[in-house]
Amino acid sequence: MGTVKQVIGGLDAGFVTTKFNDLLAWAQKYSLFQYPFVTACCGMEFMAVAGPRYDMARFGAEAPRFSPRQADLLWVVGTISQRQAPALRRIYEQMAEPKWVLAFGTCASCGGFYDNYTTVPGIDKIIPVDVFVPGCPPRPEAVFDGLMLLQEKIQTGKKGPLVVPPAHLPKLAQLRQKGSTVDFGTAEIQRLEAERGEDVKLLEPGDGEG
Amino acid sequence: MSKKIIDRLQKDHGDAVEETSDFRGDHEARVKAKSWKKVALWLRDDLQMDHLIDLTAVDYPEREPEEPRFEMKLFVRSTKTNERIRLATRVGDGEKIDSLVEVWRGANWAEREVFDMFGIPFEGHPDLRRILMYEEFEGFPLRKDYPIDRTQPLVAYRKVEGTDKLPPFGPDEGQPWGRIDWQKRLDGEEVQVSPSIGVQSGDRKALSTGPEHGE
Amino acid sequence: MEPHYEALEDENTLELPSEPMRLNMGPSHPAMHGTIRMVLELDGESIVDVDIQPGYLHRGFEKSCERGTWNQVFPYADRLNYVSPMLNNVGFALAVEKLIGLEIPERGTYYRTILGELARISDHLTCNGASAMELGAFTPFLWLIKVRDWIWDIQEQETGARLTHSFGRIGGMAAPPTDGFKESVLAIFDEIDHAMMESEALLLKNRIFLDRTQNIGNLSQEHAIAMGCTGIILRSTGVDYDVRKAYPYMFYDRFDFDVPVGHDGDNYDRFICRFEEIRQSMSIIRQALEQMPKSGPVSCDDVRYVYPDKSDVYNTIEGTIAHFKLVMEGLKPPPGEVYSFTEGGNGELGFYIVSDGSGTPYRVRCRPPCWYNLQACRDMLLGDMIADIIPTFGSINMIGGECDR
Amino acid sequence: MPTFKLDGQEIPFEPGDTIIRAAWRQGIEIPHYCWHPGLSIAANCRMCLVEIKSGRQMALPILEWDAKKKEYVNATKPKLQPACQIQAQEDMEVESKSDNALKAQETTQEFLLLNHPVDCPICDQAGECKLQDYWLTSQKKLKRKKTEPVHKPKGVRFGPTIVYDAERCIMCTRCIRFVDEVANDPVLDMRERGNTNEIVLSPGRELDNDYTLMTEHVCPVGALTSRDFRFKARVWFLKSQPGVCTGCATGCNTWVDYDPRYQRVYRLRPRDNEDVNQYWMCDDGMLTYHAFHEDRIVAGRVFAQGRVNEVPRDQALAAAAQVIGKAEKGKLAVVLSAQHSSEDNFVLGQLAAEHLGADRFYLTGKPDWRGDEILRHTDQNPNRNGAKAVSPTAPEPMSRLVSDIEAGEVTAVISLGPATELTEAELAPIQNLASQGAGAASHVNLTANAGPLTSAASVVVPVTSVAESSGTFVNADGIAQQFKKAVQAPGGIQPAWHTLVEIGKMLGWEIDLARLGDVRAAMPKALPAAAEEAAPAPA
Repeated sequence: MGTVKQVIGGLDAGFVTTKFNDLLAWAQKYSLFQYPFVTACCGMEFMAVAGPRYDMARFGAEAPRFSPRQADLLWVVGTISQRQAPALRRIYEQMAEPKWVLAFGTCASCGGFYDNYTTVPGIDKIIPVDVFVPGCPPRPEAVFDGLMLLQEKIQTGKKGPLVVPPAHLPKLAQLRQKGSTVDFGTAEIQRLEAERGEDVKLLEPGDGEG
Repeated sequence: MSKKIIDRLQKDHGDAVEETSDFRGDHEARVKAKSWKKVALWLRDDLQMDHLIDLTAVDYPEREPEEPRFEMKLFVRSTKTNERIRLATRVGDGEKIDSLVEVWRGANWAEREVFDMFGIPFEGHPDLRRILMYEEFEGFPLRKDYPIDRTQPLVAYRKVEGTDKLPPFGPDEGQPWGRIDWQKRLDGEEVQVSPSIGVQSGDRKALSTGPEHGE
Repeated sequence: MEPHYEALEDENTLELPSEPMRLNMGPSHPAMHGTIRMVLELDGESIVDVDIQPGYLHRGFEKSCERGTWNQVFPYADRLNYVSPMLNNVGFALAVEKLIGLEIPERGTYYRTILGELARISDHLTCNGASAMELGAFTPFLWLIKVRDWIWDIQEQETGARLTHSFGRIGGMAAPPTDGFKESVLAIFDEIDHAMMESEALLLKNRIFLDRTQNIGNLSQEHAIAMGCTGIILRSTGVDYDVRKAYPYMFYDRFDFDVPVGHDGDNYDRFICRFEEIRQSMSIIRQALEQMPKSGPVSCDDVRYVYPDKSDVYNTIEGTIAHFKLVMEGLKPPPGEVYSFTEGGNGELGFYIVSDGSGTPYRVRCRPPCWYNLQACRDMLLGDMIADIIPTFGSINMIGGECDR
Repeated sequence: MPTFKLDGQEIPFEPGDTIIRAAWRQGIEIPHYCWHPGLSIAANCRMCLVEIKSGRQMALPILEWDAKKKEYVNATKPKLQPACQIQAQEDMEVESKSDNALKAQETTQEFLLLNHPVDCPICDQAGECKLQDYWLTSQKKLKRKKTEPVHKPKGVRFGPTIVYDAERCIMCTRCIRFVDEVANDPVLDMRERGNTNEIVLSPGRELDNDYTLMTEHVCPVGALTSRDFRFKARVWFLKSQPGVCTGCATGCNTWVDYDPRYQRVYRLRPRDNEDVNQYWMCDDGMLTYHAFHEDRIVAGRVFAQGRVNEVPRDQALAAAAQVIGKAEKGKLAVVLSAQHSSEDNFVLGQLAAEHLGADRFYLTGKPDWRGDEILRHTDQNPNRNGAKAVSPTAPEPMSRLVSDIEAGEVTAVISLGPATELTEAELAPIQNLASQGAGAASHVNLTANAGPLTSAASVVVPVTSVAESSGTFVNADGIAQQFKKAVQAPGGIQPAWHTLVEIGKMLGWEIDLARLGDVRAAMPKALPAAAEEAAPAPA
């Protein structure tokens, strides 16, 4: 719960003090009411995300609201064509503050490989985006990464869009990555570099070359 | 697809048939554009070709001006005899062709799509509107000379920093030997499309020529 | 097509004659699956006329195909009917193989059949689950999605992707079956049966469900045929047209299976036909698993069209050249045009391809079953109530990617 | 014209033509490695073997495996003959696609690849390599040989420009024949035989003449690679535009190969033109593309307070306009350039004559260099004739300009291009003129590259290089040839003629030259450019 200022009488006594904004953010991030703007293939994965196995309810984001006025999280799930763009724009404008946008899948993020006359190259050309979830379609795990990034963003009030980092990327590379969303601190980086250093073997002159 | 139908067509409408072919067992008959609807009706009534499968077109811009540019394709089958046939005809740019909606109601959307994508107008179609693209869209996307990456946004794009494409993306996205630039090809400027097709100059092939930037 | 005023002429309607009202559903409506717009002409609650406007998910499939090489079409084909991607994969591969005249090994064909039927099952599960959910029955949706996820697990184990596999290749498949393939497939069949039985138990005795599906969204046989409907929509009206039976491709003539047909072409028939087809697909898969050779290649060995082994590519110059030519220029089918059609998730999925002999397709036309099925939706809706749009549209199983391409 | 039949198709030929040449004239390619239209016939690659049906049939006795008898039996097969060596005769019937011919091609191709290294990924020829093309058309099979290939020297330095890889070499001897017959410098030969033979240099010599890069160009495989191009770019990402070499007055036709993604030119290749350069170019010519990107002037320069300041293009334009506006009537010298296209020179001459009443025209260009009787012309400038043709009055030499300046008859100069014949010392007067600052009297120079004239200017305006604009050159023989724009100029730089129009507009002149077409239309009809289109020349 945000930054706990002071605990009076121990947690068993059951009340803590904190900043109001933190409390509000904490409440908001666990009760996201979503508007699923489902257009294309990613919708199938979206079903899986909402389905029993992956169960989005765990994140307090399961309740769909099909009226933009009641929703505060806009899932843009799938390709947005030039013809669809006005509708998306309209719906975004109808949502009430505070509102967040999650670009679900590559098409929503950048247009994907539909680089042609009819597809919008990424919804951030139309509306501001808070979290990009790459993948064609993204695995449910990636979607939850994105959801947690969003919650982190809501809590910390981070600025600017966040991107779910690829799973296979080595941790070191992730940390080094510009605009990395997780900060393990320099100590961690040094530790990993040390690890990396060990298994790198220097070629003796003459090695490998016949 | 069946040979019998081609033979009957030759017999009953020999004057209308321009050319028949059977490539890989697909029997096709190309008829004159003016007898397009007549043959279609005959197919439906005399041959019980009641099941409309598909109707589409192909663009051959290089045929002009000697030959009409577009080739319409009609796929029909009979629920009684299970026979199939592919009917074709050639339409020039801007020429009208009879609509088949009265023959098979299913042709309605198919013809709207052909009109939308190729700009072939249909005579006697109940409501000939764009169906896949929006009304504001100019040009016909599936024509060869419509550049694939020419967008016509309805909503003005936001200004986002650093989202424009950088090399190796951009004009050719690293497509080997580049994309076919139909506009240049039609202007007769393009020397070669890819090493596989095109003129042989001297000893080594020319690579495909690039876009002329303005001037 | 003249509007339908039957509701007004009816004597017994107690409603006062009222001004027809225009109502706009979609393009972003929970029941319109996000990509369809319906402009309704309403009289009270009954539908007088409806203008269905597709095209909100037009992604330029056909134009994009004219850009890359033949093998680069597969990812696009995957995303046509994204509920059963493997069927599109196989369909396109068969089309190009017909153009070239390629024969692929038996094992590959069986492999294609099994993966394709699995995709068909997941397609029907999704459709029925979703349409049940849209009628308020959320539980069947959860059950069916659960088993669909198990099917996806098998697809992932085989192809590496849950949904969009891009696993087909011209002249075969990307990889042979994994070791535990047969066992893992057979393992989930009982689960699927179980889930379907439970869902049926919940729905088929449920007054609400029956009232909202039986005799709702009727489609007459003549209309269905004239509209070019195929697949479930056509079969639900009593026409037994299934490409797998009518024009057997691959090895479908070696399997013993039935084609379920409906009686009066309403939502209920479509729902039942889907469940029955799932059972038929499972029996096909059982037979195919038995007949499938235990070993052998899944791709043919013509190096002009099929990628050579990596060991050849790395160790012999011929392999390297073959790989280079296939990747950089793409395989080059002979010039010509063919139309090849298979039974997709929603009906006859046809690919009409034109080749000019180069490494790039000259034209790839996909004959989308949804396109024609959705066209018939108007006939189903006229005269019904506005609330009937939800089950009717759901039972058509319109897939935007395939319909609008 | 007599004709013969090739695969059932009538092929016209001139008496003395070989089969392959007659077919090549018709754009029909019979597979070949060693034959080259510009070289003598070696007939040693055996790829172009064809079956000649007419005339006396020759048959070879062979042993054929009989599957039934399980033994070899005597049989005969027709004797195939090399299409590059057999002269076409009236009513000859040639089969290049008969079973026997195809079989022969397949076998030949398999033998050529027998010891070939797995180099495509690191080979610069990949993408335009005959071995790759003919594998697909003729062989279409994977390797049967399982043993280790023969290894031969790789990366042998043949000279300052060429590196030789013996393992990739198929011994077509094109390079040997080229240096012998065209370059007249027979330094290459081959030694050993069979799968160990390779190309070698004559003892104590190295491949260092004016046409070394051509050996790389005629090499049908990746055996010879040019040190200038190797490892720089992949050919399947390059595109070509027809160009004209700027190296000398011969005006060899070129392909300008550039990468559209980076808008950079990577090499020039000769473009066939029987009238000008047949199939060849000289090294210096092929390397002229470096000037498109190296020591370029991309920003303006203004000489003020005794030093040169870099300024944006528009400011440079303004400064130039100011100078030209201030120039005294009759004391303005207009220096045309033999390095620039006729269009640029024409517009400069026209505007100066019309709006400034200039009557002093001079012509500058690079000094003469060492020519030869193959291609290299002693005049280093591609467009001297063109510049002369479009100049309002016959242009004077630069030496005259110097004396005029010293005599005080010229107080302002507007010049085109960086090059001049004048030496450092002779340039001094112009230098002084410039150093008086962008004031009363001065020197405006429009140029794409840095050069002597540029350093002697008080205002330098950047213009496009040849690769970044279309134009016309008239070569020494008076043949006008057009070249096409290949790459986009950096920073909105415009061609010289367009820049001049902009300056003129700043001075409030009425000019109706908006596009290149207008300029060409306005150019004197006497100039063949208006009529003739250079690209691409029929082989």
